[in-house]
Amino acid sequence: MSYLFTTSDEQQQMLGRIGVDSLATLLDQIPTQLQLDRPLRMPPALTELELERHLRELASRNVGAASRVCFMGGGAYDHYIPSVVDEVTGRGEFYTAYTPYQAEASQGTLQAFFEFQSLIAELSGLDIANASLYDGGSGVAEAVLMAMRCTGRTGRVVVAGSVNPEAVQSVTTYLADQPTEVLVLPTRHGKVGVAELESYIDETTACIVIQHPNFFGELEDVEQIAAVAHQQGALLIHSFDPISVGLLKRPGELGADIAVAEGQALGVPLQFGGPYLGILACKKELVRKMPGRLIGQTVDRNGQRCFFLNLQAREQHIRRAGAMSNICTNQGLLALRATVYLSLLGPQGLKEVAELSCRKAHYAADRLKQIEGCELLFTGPFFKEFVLKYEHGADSAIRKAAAAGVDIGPMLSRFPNLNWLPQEVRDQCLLVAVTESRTKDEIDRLVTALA
Amino acid sequence: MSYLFTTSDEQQQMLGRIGVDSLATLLDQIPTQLQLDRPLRMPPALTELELERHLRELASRNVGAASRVCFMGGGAYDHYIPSVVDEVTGRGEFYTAYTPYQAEASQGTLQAFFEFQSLIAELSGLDIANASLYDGGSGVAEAVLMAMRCTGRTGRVVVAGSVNPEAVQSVTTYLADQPTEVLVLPTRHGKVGVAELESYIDETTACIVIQHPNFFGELEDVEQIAAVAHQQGALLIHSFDPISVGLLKRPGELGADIAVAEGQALGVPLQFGGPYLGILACKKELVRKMPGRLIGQTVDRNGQRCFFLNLQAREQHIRRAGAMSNICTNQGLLALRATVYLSLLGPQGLKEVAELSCRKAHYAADRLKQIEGCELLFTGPFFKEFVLKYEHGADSAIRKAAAAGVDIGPMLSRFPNLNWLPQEVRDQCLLVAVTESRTKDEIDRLVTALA
Amino acid sequence: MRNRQATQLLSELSHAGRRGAELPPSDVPEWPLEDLLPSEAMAAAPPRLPELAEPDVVRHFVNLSTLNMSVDTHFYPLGSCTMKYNPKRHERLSRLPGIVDVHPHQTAGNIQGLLELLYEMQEMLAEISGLPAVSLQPAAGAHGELTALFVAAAYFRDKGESRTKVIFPASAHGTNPASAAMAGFDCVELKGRSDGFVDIEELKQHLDDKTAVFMVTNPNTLGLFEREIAEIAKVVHDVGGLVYIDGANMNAIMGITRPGDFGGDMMHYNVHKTFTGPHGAGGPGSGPICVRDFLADYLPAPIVRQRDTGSDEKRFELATPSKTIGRVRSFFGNVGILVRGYCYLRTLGAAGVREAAEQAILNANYLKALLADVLPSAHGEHCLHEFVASADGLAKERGITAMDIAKRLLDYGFHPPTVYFPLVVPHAMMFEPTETESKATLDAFSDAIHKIVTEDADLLHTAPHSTPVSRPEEVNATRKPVLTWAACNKE
Amino acid sequence: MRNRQATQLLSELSHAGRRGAELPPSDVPEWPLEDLLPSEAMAAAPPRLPELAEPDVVRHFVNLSTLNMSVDTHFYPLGSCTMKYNPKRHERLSRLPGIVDVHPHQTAGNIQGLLELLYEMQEMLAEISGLPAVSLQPAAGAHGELTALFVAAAYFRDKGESRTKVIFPASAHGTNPASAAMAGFDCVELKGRSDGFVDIEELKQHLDDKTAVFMVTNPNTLGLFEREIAEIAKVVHDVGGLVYIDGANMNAIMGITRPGDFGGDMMHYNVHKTFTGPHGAGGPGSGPICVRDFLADYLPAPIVRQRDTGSDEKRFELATPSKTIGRVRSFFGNVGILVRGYCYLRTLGAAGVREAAEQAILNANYLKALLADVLPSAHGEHCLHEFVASADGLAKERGITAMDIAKRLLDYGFHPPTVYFPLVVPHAMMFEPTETESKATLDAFSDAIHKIVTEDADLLHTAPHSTPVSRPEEVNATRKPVLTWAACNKE
Ligand SMILES: Cc1ncc(COP(=O)(O)O)c(C=O)c1O
Ligand SMILES: Cc1ncc(COP(=O)(O)O)c(C=O)c1O
Repeated sequence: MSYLFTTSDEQQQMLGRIGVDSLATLLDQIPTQLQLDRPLRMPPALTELELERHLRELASRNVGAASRVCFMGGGAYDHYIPSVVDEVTGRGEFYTAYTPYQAEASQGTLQAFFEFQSLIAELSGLDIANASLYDGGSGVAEAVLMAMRCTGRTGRVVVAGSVNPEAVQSVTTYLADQPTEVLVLPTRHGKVGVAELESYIDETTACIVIQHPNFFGELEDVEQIAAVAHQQGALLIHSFDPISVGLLKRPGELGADIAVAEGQALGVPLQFGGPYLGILACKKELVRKMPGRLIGQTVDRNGQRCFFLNLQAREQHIRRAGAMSNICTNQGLLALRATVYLSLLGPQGLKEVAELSCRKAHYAADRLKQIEGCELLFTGPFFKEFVLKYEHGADSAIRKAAAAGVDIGPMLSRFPNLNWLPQEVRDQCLLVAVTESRTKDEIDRLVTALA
Repeated sequence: MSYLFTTSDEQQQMLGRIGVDSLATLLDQIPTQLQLDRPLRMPPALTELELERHLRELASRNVGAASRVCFMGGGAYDHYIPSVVDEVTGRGEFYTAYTPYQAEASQGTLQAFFEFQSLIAELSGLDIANASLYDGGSGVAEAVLMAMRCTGRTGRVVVAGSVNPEAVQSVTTYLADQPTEVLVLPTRHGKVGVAELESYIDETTACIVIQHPNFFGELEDVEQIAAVAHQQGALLIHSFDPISVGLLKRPGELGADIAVAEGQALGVPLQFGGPYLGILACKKELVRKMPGRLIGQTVDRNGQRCFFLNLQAREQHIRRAGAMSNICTNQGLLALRATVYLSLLGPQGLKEVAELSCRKAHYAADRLKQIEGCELLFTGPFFKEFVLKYEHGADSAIRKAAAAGVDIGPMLSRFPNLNWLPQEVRDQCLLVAVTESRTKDEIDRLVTALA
Repeated sequence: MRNRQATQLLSELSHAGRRGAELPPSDVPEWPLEDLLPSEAMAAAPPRLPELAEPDVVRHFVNLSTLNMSVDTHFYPLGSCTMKYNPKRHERLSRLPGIVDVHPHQTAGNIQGLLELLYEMQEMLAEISGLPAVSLQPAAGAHGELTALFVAAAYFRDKGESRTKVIFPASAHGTNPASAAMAGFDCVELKGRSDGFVDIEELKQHLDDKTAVFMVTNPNTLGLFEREIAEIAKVVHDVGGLVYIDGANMNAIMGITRPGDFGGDMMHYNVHKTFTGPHGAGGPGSGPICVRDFLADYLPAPIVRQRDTGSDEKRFELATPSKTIGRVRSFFGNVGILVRGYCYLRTLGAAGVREAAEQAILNANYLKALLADVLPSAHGEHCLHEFVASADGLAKERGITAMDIAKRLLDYGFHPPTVYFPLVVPHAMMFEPTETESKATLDAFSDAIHKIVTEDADLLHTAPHSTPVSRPEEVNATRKPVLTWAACNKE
Repeated sequence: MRNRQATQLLSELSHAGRRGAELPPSDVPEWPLEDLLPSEAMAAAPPRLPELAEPDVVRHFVNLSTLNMSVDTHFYPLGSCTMKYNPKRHERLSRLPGIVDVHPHQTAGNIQGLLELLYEMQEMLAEISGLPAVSLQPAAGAHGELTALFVAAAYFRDKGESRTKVIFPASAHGTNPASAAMAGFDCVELKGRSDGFVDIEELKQHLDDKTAVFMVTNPNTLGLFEREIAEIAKVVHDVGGLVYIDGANMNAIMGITRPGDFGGDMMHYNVHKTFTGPHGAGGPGSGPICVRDFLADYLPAPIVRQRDTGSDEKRFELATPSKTIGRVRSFFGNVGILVRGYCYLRTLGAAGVREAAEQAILNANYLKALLADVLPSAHGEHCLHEFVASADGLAKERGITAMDIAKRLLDYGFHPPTVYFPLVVPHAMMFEPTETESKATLDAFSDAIHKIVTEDADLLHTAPHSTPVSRPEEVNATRKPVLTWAACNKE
């Protein structure tokens, strides 16, 4: 490969300085019997020109949002990404740097992440946010572990069935080897029944996990749920859509102790599911139990304001087995994207994105439910996404829409742990999400396709 | 537009500081009767999201090289552009700066253009190159004016008919109001007949302009032509393909006094004809007659090597009517692209690009001429491009190829000043160019389409 | 923390045998090259380009870039150059496939989207100028001037008139006389009035039947509107001459007043200034011209025309004006820059275009007011989009020059204004803040200037102190220019 | 020349009413919002985000970026992090439409190209590791460790074995114990031998039927290959335990030796290190795991499988392993980084992969040799891809610490190595030059270190002197952490 090239005269000089005859001597460190005695079996090397041709060919066999109309939801959304986000985060000084261990060589990164923490704290209505987790799903699992640390309770964790099922699966997997019971509460009417919930919470319950707006797009009674949690000394973990707070009350205002979110909507491209951005914010008093990185403000030798990695004692490289999480490499560049996105949008922009998404989603729902054979599975208030029930089957709806260049979904049958919904319902149902990027014409096109 | 926004409270504060009541007072500087009394008639303003949708729609109605197979030539070529070129020239510090008047704030630009001059001098085999002209076509015209200044001759300029006809047209237009005769020498056999040429050159002739490899892809007898020019004290202006010198002798080696080139092949995208890159290089003794910008090396106050705008006395902002050219804004960013491109390619890379283009062009020509009804118009040696004669008509060839996703051309009938070729020949003929980006499969596809 | 190793010259970083790009092996029959090309045409070896690996190349240029000031990084009030913010959406959109990858000889039927865009651009430029016929071909402002002068010459030639003179004020940009000379005209320079405006009486003295064109920049180089422009145009027209408006300062008047309405017959735009084509460290630009109807037939070819399809369907084609001057370059024009200009105009819309001009005027006047106590402007109480202040007082009192202030500004993190231009103002400093700068930035800039003028004179004479280099030696270097690596090595 | 205004905090740059993005008006019926959403759910006002115009935002972040060192700008020999050059082609190609804009719930039939890429990536990772079953899901190395430990736990649970212990050497990366604890295991740390290798006798004392996994980084943190790894694996296997290879250092051995061949049962890759995913100022990464056949059924879902079509046509699908542990995150994985890793592997091919490792080893040994006189390494005559030197001698003789040298390197334009890790070496300095650095850069770096060690100690104690800030105060700031703007304002 061209950018590896060291010339053979350079190699000879280097070997000479090292004092060995050949590279083989250096490789002797690896016992010969353990060395691979054949070349790797890999496809042939490609030059840049060939690689580009190859990738373009692969890409041409995928259906992407840019060339189609995307009404897909279920945790990832086709919100518009202003060009500035790409331009700024595409700077080598950001994307080819690493964890800002050397503060003097990393003030750009450090300040940007400090700004990220500030923006996310504001968005969540809570005091403090870390500088990113892997994604929304693992973020929920981390939040649950954090709640267990904070409360000292390991008996039970209650998760609403209306939480993103992939996040629920992450919680289940993370806790599989713990004594803790993970209780998933079916939400057959589209959202948590507060009275039913109450009966599952006791003094061994570490936390209640809800999502609002939830996986089905519906709004939860967060304040009442918070009261239920707090009555028993449990924490409320609220998974939220960071766009929704342009219009809706923020987790902190609603009583959440820990807020988590998938930050993809904040300027991160869809890219088949990752890298996305795990967001976690909490009340001040929980900060030392938080997973992840925290940037702090301080002053330097000359009294100048600057930033550094604070509270590292919570992290694995210092605390090791006692760390608040094993996370090391995080999602820094995505946190930067969100920072740029939010500073472009400002309060008014965020409000408009939220409002447009909400209005257009309601228009779409209204039109769709007038179609023979189409109805909304749930009837409560929703934000930008809803469950469409199509009597000819969800896959038929997806196929019909696709034929008109429109993508909808996912089908609920994609999620094995939604099994508390009857199979025939799952087979008929799918999510439809509408963002500010969609036009009335596109919505009408979807309606026509399904009518 | 969002990025213009100054808030009304700011505006009020500013007006207060200026000491006027309203903006209208400032506009009073423009006589009222001259002010437009209606809004401009323009299409409605678009937000970024809408603009992107609109541009994507427009773009979708164009046929671009990225999604097709491009064998088009005639002065612009689909050579491969390594990703590094975009990445580096996409840095705001380069593309949002301007002419480096303040050397201290522009060492990046200045050094890069000094490197450009050095690379182009080397490519051309001449001593000195300027830091860009508008494009190859106007570059030929500038070179002719320069030759007239250098020789003090205004009688005649002889241009080979095998020079790019759009460049020839530029020369004619530039000299339309000068007493100088522009003599275009038909090249019916595909290249300059040296003996015939000789008969047109006299002691009033400022220069001979040739292109090698020429517009038809053919090689010229440059050394002999140089001898003819020099014998009469005229200068030889050699328009060359900067890729070709990976394989072919350089203008300076062949006897050219001034070399010009369209630099598009050096890492500049096709973008429907511009911005491209005008290249001009010359012998040392002609430097003070050169048009365009020149960066020089010097030392600063502390003895440190640095770069600055040298020999500005040739330029319009100092010499005004006596300047060597009116050029002010040039093609800096494209010169930077060429600099990055050439430093990536190095001698070996350039050689390989030239060699691959040449080999593939010959394979294509060989296959095409075996097709019934296809022949090459000229039979001399060529580099990467040739004139295909298709007995069913050039437009039919283009249509057939297009139906197979392949683009060829231009047709010779596109160029009104190739009228020294019989009309029926022009109607049947078109250019086919082959670069390193093309594969044997793609060539075979073209052959199948025309067979 | 600067990486000085990476910014050595490429030739110094070169190491024989390293390479930054690999090409695929040939997939066509390996015929001997000697069979393809005559041996006498072939080079013994390729040019001696530097040899670097890809990471060397990236680090070199990325580090070089950090030695620049630019709009993206710094306030850049370079007068006459309109260094406004370059919206990032333009960069994204001008790189869309179907725009960036279209071959210039692609047939019209295959590029209807692009032709529609260019046609609409023609229409918008015509509307903003008040001049109906447009050529998008010129590559920059100066190129537009030249093209328009060729058009004028062709027009007079066609009319059988022999007009040899081009007249312009002394404050004209250097490109005006240079273009006139290049187009074969004789140049006549007017002194102008002491208040910076054209002196009609002086102009009249030069007007006669040899007068081809009067070129005037409006608003002028002092940022002032020629209030008598209609009158001026009339006297030129009276002798059968044409009025050329240098539109470099259109940022001050777009949507407010139009060259076609105040007497201009021809004009150019600087798309890279007024309509935010990024300046690219010196270019590229784009310099479309607009002319009156009676000059339309002389425009260079091609222009975009909408074909009458007799239906709703829009069809566009490339057309050659009947008496065309020919061409001033190859291919259509600097399309990449035109696309950016198009995006800008579509983003602003009619109201936005006017607002941008108004805001530019407001910003210039605000900065003028902020600086008035230390850097007074000789001309005009108010200005349009820019103003020329003078450091003459400081020079006399404290021995501080415009250059000193300019250089010291670099230390404060600001790009200097244009200095010593126009020549009519002693110690001129020409400030053009543009509409995209915030009040906060203008305030900070003013604070810096106020601090600077109180600083120790020696500190200023030796400024800048925080830049990669300081005050290059120019005299010897001009006498013995070193313009290439090869030349350095010979030293 | 630094622009300090632009790098104030966003909250300080904010001005009420400014905005950086406008949204289109609604084109759907304007139903009252109150009819759509319950009033008690609605916020009184949107969050108080800062208010800036687009140019403010650009200038802020562009200027911030210039305060960073990075691979694109500086040599960055941060040990254990493999800061190699990130090829620019990867950035271009990972942003292709059809890759960057694919929705994660898109149906398999619509993404055959992407699935083919991911399938081939699984195959290449399996081949390089010698372990046949792959999950691309984990988001980073630590996440891969955790995932593999869940897999191990599920496997033992399935076998009905109760194994509670995870064992690792003291030199293990912090993520190893942290992952083990997070997965619910008890941690046992081995002291290891004085030469830095695992002490098999010590290991054996801890091995029993409670042993689930032995985690070992190979090559280890000192850049040395555990020569007895096969033996070690055997004793672990003998008690029924599994061997986990921390693959963070695969850059040293890829193509030369394989974890699956030297006894590993599970491993993770750090695609962002070994296969040049750019490090993104802290992330994202990608941490795929490879496991032996008998563990394949426990991998998280989904994995990509090639379906047997009975013809030449290739079809790929997403599949759920039969005894899957479930998921460790939402969606498929960090696909954007996997695409870059794929591009890297396809660029190198089999020979290139091995060459890259060899070149990394050569560079590390060369730098080790260059520095040996001033910064000797305690362990091993030679090293693999990195080495740990000690500034202990300098500390004792001249009072210069590893930190002093690290900070002073910044002034010379170099990013420092990792310092004070691993803890087993006093005043440790861990250098990993990687294969993408040239001899010239290593020479220049060595020159700088040789100069530094002769410099005045006070100059070093107060270094760096050319960076935007120098030596932040940490003690008070940790006691009273200020982690948001809101908190600064409260101070
Ligand atoms: C007043 C004026 N006229 C003409 C020009 C020339 O324009 P360009 O640099 O685009 O050739 C300029 C720009 O420098 C200018 O300021
Ligand atoms: C040896 C070792 N193991 C594990 C890790 C953790 O990997 P990541 O940062 O990708 O989570 C690292 C990286 O920091 C490492 O160096």
